[in-house]
Amino acid sequence: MIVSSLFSYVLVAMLLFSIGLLGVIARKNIFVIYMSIELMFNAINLLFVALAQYRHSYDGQIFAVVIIATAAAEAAVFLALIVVLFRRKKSLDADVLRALSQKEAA
Amino acid sequence: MGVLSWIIFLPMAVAFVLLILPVGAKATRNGAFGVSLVIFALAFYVHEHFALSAQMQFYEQYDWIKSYGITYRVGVDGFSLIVLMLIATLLPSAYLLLWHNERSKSYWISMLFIQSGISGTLFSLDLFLFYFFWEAMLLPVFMIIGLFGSGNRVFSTLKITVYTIMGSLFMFVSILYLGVAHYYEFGAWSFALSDLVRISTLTPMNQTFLFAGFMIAFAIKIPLFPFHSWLLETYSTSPTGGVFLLSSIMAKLGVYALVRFTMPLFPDLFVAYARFFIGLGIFGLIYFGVAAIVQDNIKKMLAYSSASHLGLISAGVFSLNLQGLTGSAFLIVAHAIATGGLFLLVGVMQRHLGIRPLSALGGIAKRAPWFSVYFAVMLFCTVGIPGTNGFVAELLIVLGIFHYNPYLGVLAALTVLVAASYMFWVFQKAILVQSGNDVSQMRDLSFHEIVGLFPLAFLIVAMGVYPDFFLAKITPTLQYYLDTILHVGGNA
Amino acid sequence: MIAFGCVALGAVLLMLLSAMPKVRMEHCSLFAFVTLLIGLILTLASFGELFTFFPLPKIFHKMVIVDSYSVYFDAIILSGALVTSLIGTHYFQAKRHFKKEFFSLFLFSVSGMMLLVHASELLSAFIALEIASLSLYVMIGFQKVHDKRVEASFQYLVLGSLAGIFFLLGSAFVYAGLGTTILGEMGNRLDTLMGKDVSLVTIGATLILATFLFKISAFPFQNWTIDVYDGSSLPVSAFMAATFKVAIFGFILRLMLVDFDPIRDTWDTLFIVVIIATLLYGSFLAIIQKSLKRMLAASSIVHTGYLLIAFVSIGYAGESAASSIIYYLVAYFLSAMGAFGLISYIAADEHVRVTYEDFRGFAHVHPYMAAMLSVFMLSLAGIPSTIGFVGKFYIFTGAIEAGYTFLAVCGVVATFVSVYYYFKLIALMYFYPACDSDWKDVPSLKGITPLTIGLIAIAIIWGGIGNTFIAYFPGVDFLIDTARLSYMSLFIK
Amino acid sequence: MSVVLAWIVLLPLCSSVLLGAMYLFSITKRRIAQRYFTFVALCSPSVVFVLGLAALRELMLRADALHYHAYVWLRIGEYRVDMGFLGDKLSLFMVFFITLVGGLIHLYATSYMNKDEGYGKFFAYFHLFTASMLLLVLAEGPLMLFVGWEGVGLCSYLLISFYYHDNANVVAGNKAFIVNRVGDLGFLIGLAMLFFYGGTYEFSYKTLALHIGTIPPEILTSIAIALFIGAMGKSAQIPLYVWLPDAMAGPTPVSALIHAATMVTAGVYMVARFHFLYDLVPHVGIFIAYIGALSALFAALIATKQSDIKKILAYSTMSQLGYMFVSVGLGAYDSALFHVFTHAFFKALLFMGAGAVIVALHHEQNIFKMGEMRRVMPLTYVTMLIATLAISGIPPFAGFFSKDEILSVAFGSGHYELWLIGVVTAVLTSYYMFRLFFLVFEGTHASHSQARDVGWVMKAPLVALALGATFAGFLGLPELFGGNHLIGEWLRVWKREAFHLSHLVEGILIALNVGAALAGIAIAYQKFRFYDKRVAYQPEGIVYRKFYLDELYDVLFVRSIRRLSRFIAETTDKKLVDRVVMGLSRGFIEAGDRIAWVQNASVRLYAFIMIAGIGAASCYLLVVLR
Repeated sequence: MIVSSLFSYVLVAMLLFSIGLLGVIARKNIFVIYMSIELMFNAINLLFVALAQYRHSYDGQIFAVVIIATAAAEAAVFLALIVVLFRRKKSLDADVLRALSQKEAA
Repeated sequence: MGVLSWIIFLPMAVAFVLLILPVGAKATRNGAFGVSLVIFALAFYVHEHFALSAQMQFYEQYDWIKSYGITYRVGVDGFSLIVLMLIATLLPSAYLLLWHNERSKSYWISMLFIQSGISGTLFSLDLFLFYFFWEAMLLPVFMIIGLFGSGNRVFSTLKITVYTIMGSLFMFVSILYLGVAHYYEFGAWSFALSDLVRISTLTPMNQTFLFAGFMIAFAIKIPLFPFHSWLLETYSTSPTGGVFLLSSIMAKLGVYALVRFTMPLFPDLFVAYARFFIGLGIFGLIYFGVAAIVQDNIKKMLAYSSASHLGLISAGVFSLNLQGLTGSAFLIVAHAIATGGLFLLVGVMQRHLGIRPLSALGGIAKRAPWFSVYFAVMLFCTVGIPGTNGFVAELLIVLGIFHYNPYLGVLAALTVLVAASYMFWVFQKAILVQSGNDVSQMRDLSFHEIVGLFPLAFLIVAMGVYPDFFLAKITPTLQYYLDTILHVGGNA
Repeated sequence: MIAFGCVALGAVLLMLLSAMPKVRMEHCSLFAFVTLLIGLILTLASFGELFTFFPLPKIFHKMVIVDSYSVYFDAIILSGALVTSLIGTHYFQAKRHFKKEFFSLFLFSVSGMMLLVHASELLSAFIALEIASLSLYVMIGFQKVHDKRVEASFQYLVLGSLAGIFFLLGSAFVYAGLGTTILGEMGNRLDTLMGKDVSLVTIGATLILATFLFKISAFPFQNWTIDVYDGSSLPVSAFMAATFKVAIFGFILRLMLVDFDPIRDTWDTLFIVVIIATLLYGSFLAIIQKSLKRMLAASSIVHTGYLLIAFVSIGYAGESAASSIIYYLVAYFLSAMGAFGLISYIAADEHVRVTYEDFRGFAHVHPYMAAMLSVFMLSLAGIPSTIGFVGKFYIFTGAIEAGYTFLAVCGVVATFVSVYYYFKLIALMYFYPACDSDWKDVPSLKGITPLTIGLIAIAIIWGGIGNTFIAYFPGVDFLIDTARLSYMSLFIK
Repeated sequence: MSVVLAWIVLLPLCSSVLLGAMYLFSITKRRIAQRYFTFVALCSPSVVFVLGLAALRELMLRADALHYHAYVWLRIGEYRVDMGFLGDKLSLFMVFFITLVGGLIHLYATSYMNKDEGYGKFFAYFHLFTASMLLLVLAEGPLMLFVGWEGVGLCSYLLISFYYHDNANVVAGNKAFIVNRVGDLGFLIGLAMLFFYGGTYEFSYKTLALHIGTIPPEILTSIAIALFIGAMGKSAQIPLYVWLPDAMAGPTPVSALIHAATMVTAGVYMVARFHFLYDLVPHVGIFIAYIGALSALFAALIATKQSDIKKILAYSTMSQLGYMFVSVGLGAYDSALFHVFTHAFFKALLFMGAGAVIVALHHEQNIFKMGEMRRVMPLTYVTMLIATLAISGIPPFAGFFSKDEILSVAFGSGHYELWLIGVVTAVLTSYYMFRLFFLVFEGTHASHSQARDVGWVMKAPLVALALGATFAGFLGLPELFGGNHLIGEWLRVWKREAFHLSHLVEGILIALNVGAALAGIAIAYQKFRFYDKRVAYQPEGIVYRKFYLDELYDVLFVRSIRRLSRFIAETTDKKLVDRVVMGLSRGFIEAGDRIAWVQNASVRLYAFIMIAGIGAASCYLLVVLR
């Protein structure tokens, strides 16, 4: 019973994670990329909590808490950068950021 | 600190001092010349106190990197002695000939560094140390060619650097492998030649690879047949001093290292591949010799010619008998002197006339008798006229290869034709014949240059007339190599 | 650990100080410098002896560890940071747009790196990583005036957090497999599990490994390197290239040697592929670059390849390989630091992109700088009489000792390719007549920065020549012996 | 006492160095008067001549040969080569006539080269040549002989291209040197084989002669042939003769000394020296004899059509050398050397006479532009007549005896075809020699009027040599005339199967020879005695073109090698070897450019690569861990 529930938790977490991955790769919008990263964070949180529950130890939950905290910190930086980028480029398209490509350098 | 360390580090130290002191090019040049004279004195001291035996003498050893058993150990035996004397004699003369050539301070500084590197390479008995000097020697050459060269010098400089470093890096891996093998066999780290030769655990496969690693490095430096393509650009673009060093010292050091390290480390392979390398050497002799015939750029012509002679030298090294080996040692000296002299003379000519193709020269003999006389002497040595040391050397090598295999010997005998076939045309075109070209700016040798070249000419004749005197100190060593290291009878 | 506390405290204090209007930037840099100096002194106090303990077990339980290993890395990191701040001084003064907070961020990331080498728990490692990285993200993007900076920052942020996520995923797997994330205990549990199916742990460990491969920019996680180094300001890229790598290796070595030792063999093939790909990619990209910064970035990928060669040979030649990694880290750190620092010193305000061509005939105008730059290039290329040569010697020896002669040969090939693009710079500097156009604004050799760079150059030569001439002066042997010592401290139970 | 041998070699060497130094000094610093050069130039040869006589006397007194060992030249393991000198009958005989003729030619040259700017240089080279020639004959071992051998080659190069400002001369010099080198190649190989198979540790004729038996016959054959190739080069035999005619570019004394009297006979000397070898391989001897005979005939044929006086003499030299080789090939070394001896006199005389004529006519060499020199220079006329008679083999002049001896040997040996060739050659010889003689000295007067006679310094040697050409033959008077082969007996240090022909046959032979010579003279007389020089001489035909052999050689060797060389330099090296190297590096850089597209700063691409990498790794691991 527990096992199966763990399995379902893991399944959900993995689904979320994969969605996040796809988002990072497939979506052009910077903001969406950011959101999919957050999504992955949360998927891992879910995973940790489920595992903690499964193992009856609190390490996993501590992990989750810490991850939430760090995610928040990252969010700050991320949002700040997004604002800056939007100011400069007037667009949220990730593909317009080409200043560093080899063609530019050459 | 023994005399060898002095020979190694004195030029370096002086170079640093001169580098820091705010002295001009002239002072630096005089300093360099003084140092070279001191080195000659030291070398002569070594030669005088050298006992007639095959053992390493003037041996020094200090720890360097203990954790890997790397030591600073140097020594001299008969073979390195003759090369030492050669270098010690050549450099002062060369400086005298470059006297007015190069008016830059860094030129002479690099010269000093090179001198240190050469001596280090010559004396080192620890492979790590050897590699250290072998590579470090390259940098000042790089500088000289790049800074003072002509034509497309940057390209050729990069080419030779990458090319040679490529070779030596393969050697580096081989060296490391040997060190590790020693560690696994004896449980202690060491890169000393005397220790590495005791390794017995290598499979033939590995040995072949390691041998190849060494051979590539040396083949590029010498250069042997397929690895020569850096030669032409470098020789034609680099300044007199640089090409002098490359042709008459670095290349010879390649052969020297071949004998010093490859022979004791891989005696079986050395014997096994002897036929192949003799063939390669003779092929190079003919190939480069023929290629030299139509060259219109005198430096390229000399480049080909020295490559061809080096082919003969390496063939002699592999002939596995005393005649061949002695001949090679002798030809190392003879050819270093002759080619060095020729390149220096060409440098003088280019100083007066600028860089010209052969077809734009001629009638120099009229304007510059001394020049022509010296040129003729060097040329005769290169061609191997009797009475010059070139003759003795080539005779010995031919005999040696003949003893190895009569048919190869017959091919090697072609050397009497090859050199003559291009050298005399050059002599005719460039020096003798009165062509329409204007060579009015040509001046005869100055006093410096006459004095500087005299020892070379003298040696050429003296070694040709009384070779035994010069061979006395090296034959025991070479005999030792053959009997003890290669286990082939000296007079096979 | 005290050193860490000192640096962290300094960072907080500096954050507060920088809010005050009358504190100027010079003060901030000075403060940062002093803090690092104190930290370094505190570290060196306990340098060179063999010990290990868990500080304040009541509070931290076993999340952090202090042993001679971590202290050794502390020393390297702190001196790296110190050198960075010294080298940076001129740059920061020249470029006005740096705010005071920059330095506190700098200290924060340093403290994060230190924490990383002290971490004895995946969680604390993650926290340390995030501290270091986050402050780096900001430092990179600090100079908003330029597109490149921001884009670099963004790129690094996205990819970095992705890497962080993989780290978390990996630790989740490990947690699932072993039920603990404490270093040491994981190893013990793993030992007990040997023979059973440990694929979960292996994959988790692989994911963690991937994160660190990302941070040290190994294939296939290398793409960001060139762009980010190119985008960020020179001292920052120097800091990343030299110091961060050290910290990362500090942790990953510990992880590999102590905990994932039993399952390390499963990675050998992967590593060989990764190494060869890294070397190739780095060489390919380095040889085509026109901008020096990008070239150095690409070459740093190649150097990662060398380091990984030693890393993979740990399994068979543990001690010498580990110490060779440490030594090479020092060697690379010095050379890269010197190169980046000198270029940052030379490059004036409008030089955002420094190309080879800018250095045409440089030597005839600024001989000393040219000499120093050549020394750094030679050391990076691993030419004898520089420390880079000795480093390569150790790496390749270790590889051959471990039986990876093939990898050593690959490394050699990469090396002589690298000779081309390093020597190209030297050739350009020396072999062309001086074109006096763009070197008007190069500052003369004054102040602390050139002095530091000069010292680095001397240190490089020294490390290459070793203690042959003057005995009893720390040379090659000293570094190696201490590295060995710190390595040993890992295995004190 | 035997140290005198060393001095014989050393003295000319020193004087040559001295002259060279003086010359350099005089052209660079301050000019030295010509008389000082003359002094040195004449002192040294005369002293050497005296020394040679002394050595000869010494040899007469004692039974065994003189032998002087100077020092160990080379010591390789057990092998040792000594710098030593051997004065036996053969070598001292050579020394005698070399120094004699050489001395006279020196004297002649002082006047011939008078006021030449290269006066000192000329004599420096001349003495160097003398030294090497003497070393060649006095050496006690083949190696030292080779040293002298190459030395004379070098000197001949230097002297042929003496007037180096003119390209043709230098080309001739190079040609001479390189063709000689081809011979030397053979010689060197021969030496190497001797060294290798000889099984002896030191390398002198004596020891070699002792060990020669141990060498297997087929090796001996190849050694003999290889050494003879060297002789071909030096002595201008087919096929290595091409250099000799061009060598006439040198000053006339050079042609007289080097290319007539001494150097070219070195080959004969060498074969005689190695008699212990050649006695064992008679079939090689036959081969040599045929080569000699063919060369003799061939050269004589060509000579009949030439117009350049010196070239004619050059070809005649070649054909006389052919005679000598016939005789050495048949094992009659003594008669060969006898001919060498006599030939030295009359050929040197011919050349010097020709030189005198050339000088008198302001360096005109075409015999069809000469004539009536009898009037201008009567003394030269007489001497030349003697020489011409001598070479044509008219008794009682020197050439008659030696040539006759060779022919009788050829007859006696049973190789009648050789003898026949010899006789035919004799006809041709007298024909072309008298053709030359008549055209130059008799006949109608050509365009030149301002011809003037030469000074006594030039004439004195002519007279001396004329005496030699007249009476030298009597040293080898055959039994037929109550003589007793003086030289032959004296030189007969080796076994030789004596061909004892009855006096009747011998008489018939002599009659035939003389008849042949007279026939030649008769033809020449009626064709050229009153030759009308106003119709310009346009020689045609294959003979005049020397059978197109020069052109053939040019195409075969010179051009093909230059083409090969160009091919190597341009194609193999640039397009093959270097292209591989540069291609690799260039390819590497291009690959880098291709790969660089990955580096396009797209976060999503990078992320994708990362994830792909991780995915691949995980899949791999899952496979492994199964």
